[in-house]
Order: sequence, then C-alpha cells, then structure tokens
Amino acid sequence: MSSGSSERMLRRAAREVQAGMTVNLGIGLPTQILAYLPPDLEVCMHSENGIAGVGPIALNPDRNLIDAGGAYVSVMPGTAFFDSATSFAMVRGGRIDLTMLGAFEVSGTGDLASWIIPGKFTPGAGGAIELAQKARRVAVITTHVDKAGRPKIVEKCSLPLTAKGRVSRIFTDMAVCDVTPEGLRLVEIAEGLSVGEVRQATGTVLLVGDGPLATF
Amino acid sequence: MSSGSSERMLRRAAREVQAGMTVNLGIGLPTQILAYLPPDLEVCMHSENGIAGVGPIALNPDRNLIDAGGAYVSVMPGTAFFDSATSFAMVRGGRIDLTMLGAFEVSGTGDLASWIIPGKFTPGAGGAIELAQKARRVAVITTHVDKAGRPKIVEKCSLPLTAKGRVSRIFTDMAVCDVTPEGLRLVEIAEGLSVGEVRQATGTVLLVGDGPLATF
Amino acid sequence: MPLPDKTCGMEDAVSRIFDGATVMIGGFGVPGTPFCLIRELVRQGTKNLTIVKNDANKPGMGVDWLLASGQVRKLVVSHIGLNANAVRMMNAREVEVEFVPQGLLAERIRAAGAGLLGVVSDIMIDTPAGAGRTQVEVAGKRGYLEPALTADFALIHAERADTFGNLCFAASARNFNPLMCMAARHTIAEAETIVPQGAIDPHAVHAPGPFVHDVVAMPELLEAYGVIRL
Amino acid sequence: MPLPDKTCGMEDAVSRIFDGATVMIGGFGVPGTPFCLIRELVRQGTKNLTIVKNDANKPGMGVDWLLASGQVRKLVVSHIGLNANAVRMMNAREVEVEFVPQGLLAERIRAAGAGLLGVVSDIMIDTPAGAGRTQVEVAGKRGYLEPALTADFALIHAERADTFGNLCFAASARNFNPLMCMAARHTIAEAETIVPQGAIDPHAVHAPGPFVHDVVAMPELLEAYGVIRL
Repeated sequence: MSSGSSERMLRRAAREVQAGMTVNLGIGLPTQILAYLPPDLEVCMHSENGIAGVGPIALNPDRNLIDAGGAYVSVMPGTAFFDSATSFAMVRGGRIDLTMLGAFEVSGTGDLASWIIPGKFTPGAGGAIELAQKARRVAVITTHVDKAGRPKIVEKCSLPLTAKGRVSRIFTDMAVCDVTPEGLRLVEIAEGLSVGEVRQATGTVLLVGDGPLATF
Repeated sequence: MSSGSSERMLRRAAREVQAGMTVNLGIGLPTQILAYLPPDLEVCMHSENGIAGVGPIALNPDRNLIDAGGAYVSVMPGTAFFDSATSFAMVRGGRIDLTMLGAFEVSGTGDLASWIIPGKFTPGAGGAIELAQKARRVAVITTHVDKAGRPKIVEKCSLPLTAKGRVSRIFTDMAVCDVTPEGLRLVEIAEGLSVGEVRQATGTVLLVGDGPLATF
Repeated sequence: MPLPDKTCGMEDAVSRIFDGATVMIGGFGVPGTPFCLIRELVRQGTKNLTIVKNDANKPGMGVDWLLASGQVRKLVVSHIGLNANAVRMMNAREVEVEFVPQGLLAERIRAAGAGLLGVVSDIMIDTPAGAGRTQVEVAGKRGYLEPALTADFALIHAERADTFGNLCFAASARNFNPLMCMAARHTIAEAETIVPQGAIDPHAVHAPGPFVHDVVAMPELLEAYGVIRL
Repeated sequence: MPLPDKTCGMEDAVSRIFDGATVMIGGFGVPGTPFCLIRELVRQGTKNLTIVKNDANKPGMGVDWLLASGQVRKLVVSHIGLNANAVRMMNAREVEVEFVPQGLLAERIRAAGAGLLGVVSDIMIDTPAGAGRTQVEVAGKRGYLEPALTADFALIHAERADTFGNLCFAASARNFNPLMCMAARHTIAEAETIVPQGAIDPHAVHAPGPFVHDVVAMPELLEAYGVIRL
C-alpha cells in the first residue's frame, strides 16, 4: 500500500465520523484517522486508557498523555480524564456511537478477527473485544490484502473471532464495503481501480449495484 | 437516660477508637461520638455518603457537607470526597477497621437488629447491613433499656437481623459488655451502679469476672 | 474538534420523561438532590413513576413533593426514615417501597452504568433479608446475583457543568450522582453554574460528559438547597 | 484528629512482597507505571510472582525487567503486543500468560476492590473466547460469572500523594491505578511529589487514602518515565 493510498483510505474513513458522536479509534491504522478529522467537527474522541475529548497529536508532548495506541495526544477545551473501569463503562454501557478497528481478517457477514494468530502472534485483545461487541456501530479499517497479497476480507474468518457479526462497514485502500443482510456490498471504490481488481483482491462475494460507483 | 449518663457513655465509647484506624459511625447516637474524640488522635473518620477524614461538627456549616446522619461536618487537612460506590467499596472491601452502630436490639451472641420493626417502623437499613457485616470490628452503642424500660440487650433478637454474630462490644449508659465465645461478659460498669442493677436491666445472661470491675 | 453542546431548557429536558418511566434521582439527604428538576417534574405532572433514590428526603422537600402529588408508583431506596410521609404512604400501600442496602444500591446502579448484567455479593448471605435472591458460587464462595438497576432517566444535581456535560460535585453532594449519570439511558443534569468547555480541569471532572445528555441551567437556588438546620 | 501518616521507605515497602505473591501493577504503557517500585522489586529479587497489569510494557522497560530477571511465573494482562520478549517467553512457556479483555480486567479488579465476589458480563457471549466460563441468567439475559481479581499487593504510580495516601494521577496515567489501589490487600504507592495533608483539595482526590497503605518517595524520575518518542 502506497502512502498515497493509505492517506486516501484514512481521509475517507474520517468522513464516517459524524457531528455529535462519541468515537473510539482502535490501535494502529484507526488512531491515524484523528489527523484527518475536520477541525470544526463537533465530536468526542474516546480513548480506552481514560480520555474523552482526545485532541490532535501533540506538538509539545506530555509524557503522561497518550492515546491507546501510544501516540502523544493533546487535550482540548472540555477534555476529561478517568480510570479504565469508567472508560469501559462507556464502552459496555453503549456510550460509544462508533468504533473503528483494525483487523487480521473480516468476513462478509461482519465477523472480525483481530487479536490472535494462534501459534504465531498472540498480542491479546486489549479493548477490542469489548469495543467490537458493544459500540453502537463498528467499522473496520485495514489494507485490502495482507503483506503476502492475500485477501483480508474473507467469506469466513479462519482466526479466532474478536466479535461475531458486528462490523457494519469496511474501509480499505481499495474500497468501502458495507455488510448488508444480502451480503457484502461494494459502496465506493478507490479512484483508478476497477471493480474486477477489487473483486480479485476480495476473499468473498462482493455485491455491486447497477448505478455508477462513487470513488474516493 | 440522663444527659450526664449519655455523655459518659459517649465519652467511654470514644475510647474504642484507636490511633491509625478508619472508623465509621452510624446514624444517631454513634455519630455523636465524634465530639468526644481526642483532638490529637490519628484516625480517619469515614462517612458512607462519601467522606474519608470527616472533621468535627462545623461552626460555619457548608450546605453540601453533611455526614450520614445529616449533621453539618467539616473538612480537615487530608479529607477526601468520593461517590457512594467507592464509599461502600471501602466498607465491603474491609477498609473499615471499626464501625459503631445503633441498635433496636442486640443479642448476647452478637446479633444486631437495627433496621425494621415490622408493622411499626420501617425506615430501611441505609448502610447498616453492609457496615455490620463487613467492618473488621463492630461495636454497638445504645441505651441499655428502651423508653418503656425493656432491655435492649436480649438473649435472641425478636426483630429481623441487620447482621448475625458480628457485634463484638456493646456500649450503653449502664455498662460495657463484650460478646465472647462463653457468652456476654460485663467488662465495665457505669459509676454508681451495681452489677445487680445492670443484670436486672439486661435480657440475657451476663457473665461477670472475679476481679474488681472497672467503672466509667 | 470542539465537543458537542448539550445545554437544554429545563422544561424541554424534563418533558422527555414519560408516564411510567423509571427515574433515578441523585442526592443523599439535601446535598446533591436536584430540587429544581424535581419541581419541574411535579409541575409537568408525569405519572406512575418508579423513583430510584437513596432516600425520600424529608417531608416537604424533593421526593416528598412527588409523593404528595401522587406521581410515584414505586420507590427503590436504602432508607426513608427521615420522611414520615413516605413511611405512612408505604404502610397505607399508597406507594410500593423496595429497600436495597445502600452500598448494593450504589453498586447495582453502577453495574447498569458499566454495562454489566449484575454483580455477585455476599451481603445478607444466610440471613432472611437475603431471601428471594439467586445464589451462585464464585471461587468457592457463595453470593447472591444482584441485578443491575437500569433507569430511563437520571436527574442529577451538579455544582458545575461545562456545556459538554462534564460535571463537578461539591463535597458530600457527589454521592449517587456520578453513578446515576452512568446508569440511565438519558441523563439530565442541572448545574448551579454552567461554564464554557475548557473551564474545568480535565483531572477534576467527577462525571465525564459522555454519560450526560442534557445540561440544564437552574432558574434559581431554591430554599431547599440552602437549608442549614443546626 | 490528624490523619495517619503512611510514608515509608521504598526498600521497606517493597520488602513486604513475598515469594509467590500476586502483584498488581498500575499503568497503561508508560503513563502510570511505577518504574521505581518495579526496579526495587527486581533489586530485591522476589520470586515466583503473578503480575496483573494491563500490558507488559515495551522491551527493556518496567514489567520487562521482571520478565528478564525470571521473577514472573504468570502474567494476567489484556495485551502484550508491544513487548516481543513477553510474546517469545509465552511461546517458549517460560511464563504463563492469561489474557483478559481490557474492560473486564478493569472491572474484575474493581470488583475485588468493592468487596464483590464477581460481576456478570455478556462480553464474549456465544464466542469460543468465552469458553470455560460459568454462564448464568440475570433478568432474562445470559452472561458469564467473572470472578473478582484479588491481589496481595498493588504497585501504584501517582503524580501527587499526601502523607495519608490520598492520590492524584496525571492525565492518562490514571488508568488502572485507582482500581488496583482498591483491590489489593496492601497497596504501595510511589509519588513524584509527596505533599502535606491538606495540600490536596478533597474534591480532587482520585484514590482516597483508606485504599493506600504505604506512600513512598521516588529516589529519581527514571528515564523510563520521561520517554517521548515521536
């Protein structure tokens, strides 16, 4: 994935964040979305290590102020700090309108695998299991294929699940896809790509409407 | 009970509070003990409405600062405020070294009834059930007899229990009694009273040692 | 990225409360009781309410206004000993009263706020007061399943609020307020002072804004708030 | 009635920790991690420890020191992805690792602090990750019994402490610290600044003194606390 397509993906994903929402961005790609939010958007960014109202990446870092991904962030007018139990009370209690999470695999039916590759990589789930199960809306942001070129969007996850059937939308460097009752639907496509190229890189059936496809 | 014997009882009960303790005083008679603590005693008074380090009754009351009994109290150097869940975390978590509670009835085996007189008075337990069950040491402070002259220290409580077998010591206007494996033991007696008078006013067997009895 | 503004008129905020709703009300005695919100709820006459509160205040104050106006179907409280009206109405079966030990009341409210189904506690174990509860064993110890206490609304009194709903409470006026903020599906907070975002130190927030839906200015500091009885 | 003084030397405080103890350690990444206390624990060489912490820090920092010195029998964590040493040791079975979802870890620790036997949660319900848990039904919903996580000791990093043990945490350094203060049988808090009683506003206390047993001055602000990597 080129830095250009990465930036385009992040910029597109940032548009998922709507005014009035409380939003949690997962570790990795998702926290990078923070830099792409419009400065005047009324939104509360939540970080599971105990911040509501996360501000932009700090120009003058405070050693005690990081987001869940370890980035030095800043406060804004109206920021609040709290402990980890209170933070996950927000998550489990349904106060998070949207979470955007990374993925090892995501299925066409909204299953997410993101926390363990048995025998290879076992970092632990962190807060992802609870975010994926309890946020009001779950989006995934991921490269469309892995480093070996294999699809990360699959018919059925081969890895242990983080949550089952909770993902509504998938942002990749190639496409925006929605999980619908009919199946996975291509809703936007990266500029310059063909539907065939996206289908080729996708491990499950991809529904495409009749009308013209928006690009990003 | 004369005001003199009440004051004597409170003064004696106050000596139960030892340096280093965290202590909760129940509503009614017990909270009055606060006024009898030595000013230099190192102790943390806890109030279940969310205060550690309760100070003396306020000379200039703050409308937002009451103890659990509704008295306007003061802060001290080192006072902390917290919510009701945190406050009872201290109670259930075993952080309260001593609680002193009021009683409708208390038995010679340490049972306490203090929260309901079925059909007559049903105020609810407030925090008493948890304090009585979970404080490391439970003392009762009560008049020795009720307004009708009937013993409040009984062989077996007739009222629904607040907690079973948790009371270690009973302070009254007539005596200090300890609940022991052998039974209820008279350990101190109010000045000017005879053992016979105390026994007369007590609804259960009262053990008395051979040696001289301390007075208060 | 400014945070959303949640300020709302008192009448509008309270009009969200519907007949038959379960309403948590903050406060332990006077401190922390949202008397202005309660007065508005009385004015609007919303009926058949289940009120969850530590206590029933004293006669002629707060919850007692709702009892007197016949708006309360049920009280869930830890004690009502200071309100003879409430005791009388309970005995006359004019209101249903459910007693919960104070710390369990706090914890069951918090459990709802934390998105838990309940907690397991050994309070009242092996006493008749524990009757009717489901017993379970955890790590070899017996306890009761204590269900989370949810509510449709919470009425909260804060000393200060910013427009996002970050709240600060004064002294012992904190009590059940932050827990109820968490637990209710919709939380309405009145504040003695409403300040702009940024006026409250992020370290000093007692109830974070994501738990609060409406921030309401108080038309006046009613006498009830200021009572000092010596 | 002054409050008790709980200040204590670092060596004395840490020497209370015995071989085989379960030790909770505050912090999420760097902020809130008590590096000085951990370094002293390494110096004293206490063995066979069960460490409860959100994460295993990064290689060469904090918990990694304890892993490198072979003092850890078991880790209870939410993730260790930032510490390749920990992942390697887990794969080589040199250390046992129990993963708990982060919010459940927080809640199970808090439950111990609140004197509860456990909580009931529907996290991981109907997924293989929930395997091995006891299922119960509360108010018609299915959840797992999640036992309280107790500990013999908690090692805490505070920005400020008074001599009674009232603690304040800086920004995102709060995280698990107040919960672990509550949960451990004995809580040792290091503080960047120790102030006299009365120097902390009673409203600003994040962990009240009754939860804290030893207040320990830090000999130095180790480099680990100050790392700013851009």
